[in-house]
Amino acid sequence: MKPNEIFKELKVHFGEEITELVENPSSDTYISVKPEKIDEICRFLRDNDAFKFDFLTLLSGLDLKEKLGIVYHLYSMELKHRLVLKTEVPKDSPNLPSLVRVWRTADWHEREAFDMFGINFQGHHNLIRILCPYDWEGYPLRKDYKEPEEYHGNRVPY
Amino acid sequence: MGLLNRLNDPIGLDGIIFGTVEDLLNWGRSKSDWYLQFGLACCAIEFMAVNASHFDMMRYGCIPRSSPRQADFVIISGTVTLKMADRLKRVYEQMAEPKYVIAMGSCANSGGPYWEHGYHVLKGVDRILPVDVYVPGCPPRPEALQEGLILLQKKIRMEEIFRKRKRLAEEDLANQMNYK
Amino acid sequence: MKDYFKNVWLGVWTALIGMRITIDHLFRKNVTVQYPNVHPKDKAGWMDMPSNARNRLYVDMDECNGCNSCARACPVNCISIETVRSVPGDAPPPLASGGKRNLWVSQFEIDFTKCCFCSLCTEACPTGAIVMTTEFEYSSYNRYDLVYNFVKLQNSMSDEKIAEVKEKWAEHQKEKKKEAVEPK
Amino acid sequence: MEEANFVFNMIGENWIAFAIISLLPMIFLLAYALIAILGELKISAFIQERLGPMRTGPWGIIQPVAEVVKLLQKEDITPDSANKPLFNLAPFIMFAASYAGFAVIPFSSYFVPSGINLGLFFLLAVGSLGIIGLLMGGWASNNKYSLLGGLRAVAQIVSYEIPAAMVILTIAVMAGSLDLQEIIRQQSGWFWNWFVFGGSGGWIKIIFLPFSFIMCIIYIIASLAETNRTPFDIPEGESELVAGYHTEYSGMKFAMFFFAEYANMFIVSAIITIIFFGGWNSPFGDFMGGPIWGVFWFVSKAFVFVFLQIWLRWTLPRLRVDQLMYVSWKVLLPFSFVCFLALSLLVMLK
Repeated sequence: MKPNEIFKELKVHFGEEITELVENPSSDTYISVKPEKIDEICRFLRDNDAFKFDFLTLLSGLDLKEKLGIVYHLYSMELKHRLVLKTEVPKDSPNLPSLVRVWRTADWHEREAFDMFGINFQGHHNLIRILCPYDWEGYPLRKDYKEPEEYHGNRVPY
Repeated sequence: MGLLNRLNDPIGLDGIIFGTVEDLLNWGRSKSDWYLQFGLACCAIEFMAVNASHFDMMRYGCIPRSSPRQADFVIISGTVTLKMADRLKRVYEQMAEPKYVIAMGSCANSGGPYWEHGYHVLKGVDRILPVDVYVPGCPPRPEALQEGLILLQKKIRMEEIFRKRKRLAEEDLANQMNYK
Repeated sequence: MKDYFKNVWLGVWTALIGMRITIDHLFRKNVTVQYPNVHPKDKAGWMDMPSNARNRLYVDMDECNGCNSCARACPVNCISIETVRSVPGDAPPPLASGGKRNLWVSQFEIDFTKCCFCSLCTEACPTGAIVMTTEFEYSSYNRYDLVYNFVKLQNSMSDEKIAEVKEKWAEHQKEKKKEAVEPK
Repeated sequence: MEEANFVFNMIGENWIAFAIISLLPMIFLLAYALIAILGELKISAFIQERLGPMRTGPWGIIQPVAEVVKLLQKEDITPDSANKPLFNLAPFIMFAASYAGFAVIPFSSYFVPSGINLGLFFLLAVGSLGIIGLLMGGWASNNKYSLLGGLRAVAQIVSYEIPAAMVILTIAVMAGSLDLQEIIRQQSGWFWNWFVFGGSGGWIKIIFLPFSFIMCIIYIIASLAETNRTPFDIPEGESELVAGYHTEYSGMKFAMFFFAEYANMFIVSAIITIIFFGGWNSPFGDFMGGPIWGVFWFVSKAFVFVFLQIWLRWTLPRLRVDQLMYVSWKVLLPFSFVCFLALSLLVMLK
């Protein structure tokens, strides 16, 4: 199933939540959605017999200067088609629903996005740092991140 | 061998006896190096190759130990992140004296490719541990690590146990005299 | 019950098979290379150094024209080059391969503790001065021994020469300024 | 029985004789430990097509000496939170337990340190004493890995003691004696008189053969577990418990554990040799018989089983804990019961 067909279908069901279909000749075509009901949209995509997206391949964060972006790469093992969803949250209150209850694999992906970008996935059962130490300050992959001078008595810069 | 060499030693008579004992002790320590199994990153793959049949680290008397209490030296094979640095320091503190450290590969030597922009990498393991031998390479060839091992064994062979203690005692005495 | 006996028999039998295999290996010729005695650089060794082996870099200072391409190509910035421009009429000797040169290379440092041996600098070099060698035995007791200054190592320029060249260039700059001022 | 101990015959029963008798096994043990450590290194290397230690003396033959010199100089760490008296005592208890086993080992028809007539029983009792040292070391270290290692070791050794005891019981029934010299004497003659082939006496022993052969295999498996050797080395499994019960030991105390393990290896090999393979008897009747050759035959037979243990170590992977218990309680125990019943019945009928 092509992304534009999925887009039409989603538009029927969710209306305003689905903002636009961005066709990109050099990379994946993606559907841009609003963050508030992302879990419902994803549940719909998983459970609907026409889509059957049973696998979250990738969840990644983006720093878009004023906003933080989250990209979901979905894949259907059964129907062999894929889809890219994009959503954006404001940087000062980066909250959006967690997908752990839709796909279990979102657990670590969301922890990593939280670790690196500080995106707050609401409803995640264990949203703690996964790669950095627990007492690490700041979110390293944000563009305004400054590397610390010192960590536990070790000087960080060369 | 040791005794004959020591006869020409300018240190004096006690140099013969202590020097020979020292040679024996150093020989034992240099020929029986047990290393801690501690792999961190891609260098650890090369480190495994050194252990395997083709290069065979046991030729040098190196036996793997998983407990730091029983290990003589640790090979820091790979990128030491700041998160790991605390653990590494602790593992090193658990090791029994005399203990040695080999820094293997660019990352352990100076942070390597991450030296400029790595916010999470310890820029050289010598910031937390006293490194004895630096093995360059990214990662080093198995032979390069073996060369580092030979250098470490040479260093252990050259160590002073009694003479250093004697020298320190003499220096101490001299300092006290000066103080008076 | 039948399965139980089958399992027990299989357990004993597979252990025996494993033991036969290991005893077989016990008497095989071993594959170990005795490194310090058998060197990989020897033809008699177990293998030659592969052509794309990533080992220590070497810079031929007679070939280097100080263009800084290698330092720019380096992904980890481990090469630092310092050059002094030559005054007209006092150009450095031409490259060994015959090309012209108008920069004195006063410092060519490679820090092998940072180097990731990717060999990009050798491809960037226009004159082929910087090459990968087959040398890999340069472990050291001191980290700063691994910072190689090739100008010092090959003695291509002495300290006095560097000072002299720098002075000449400074004088030349002054004269140029004067010339620029005088016509007005 | 008068000729049982030539040292007593030579010197007379005084304290010098006692000293010599108690020191001889110690000297033997030291020499054996050096050979066994080198053997372990070299055999492991050859099985993996490596060379093993090569740079310590010619062909690395003085590698164990270097290791002893090294271990003597290592710092001896006693953890702060450890129970210090128990921590320091544990390796010595373990070593004493394995050394006590040498008291009744008959090296030759003319030399046995202590010729008591309950040798088999004594070996069984002393052999299980080592686990006290093991559990003490594991508990006193105040380290979770050590404690888990100690607990596993105790569970394992207690479980495997039962099939081993069944086997020894069977031998007692077959030989009608607990005296080790008597058991060995009953296996004299050609090698088909050994208990592994059903013991001496006529063609009737063909019926004994399968059962006693299974018994021998059961004892070899149980002895591997009792000495914590692979595939039953879960008490010191590197992948789960850093180094098991000796995680916190360093220097000479660790060397004592090491030494005790190798001594245990020899003890169980010696027991296998005595009860199944004719002890100091020559395999070829009177050929190369006699008390001096007896020592040779005994030691070389025991070394074959030490080699077997090393060989098995580099063949089989480590078992899981539940598999270990399965092997002991559900395989070895029923088999040993059946064989015990069958053999005792046959002995009665014979």
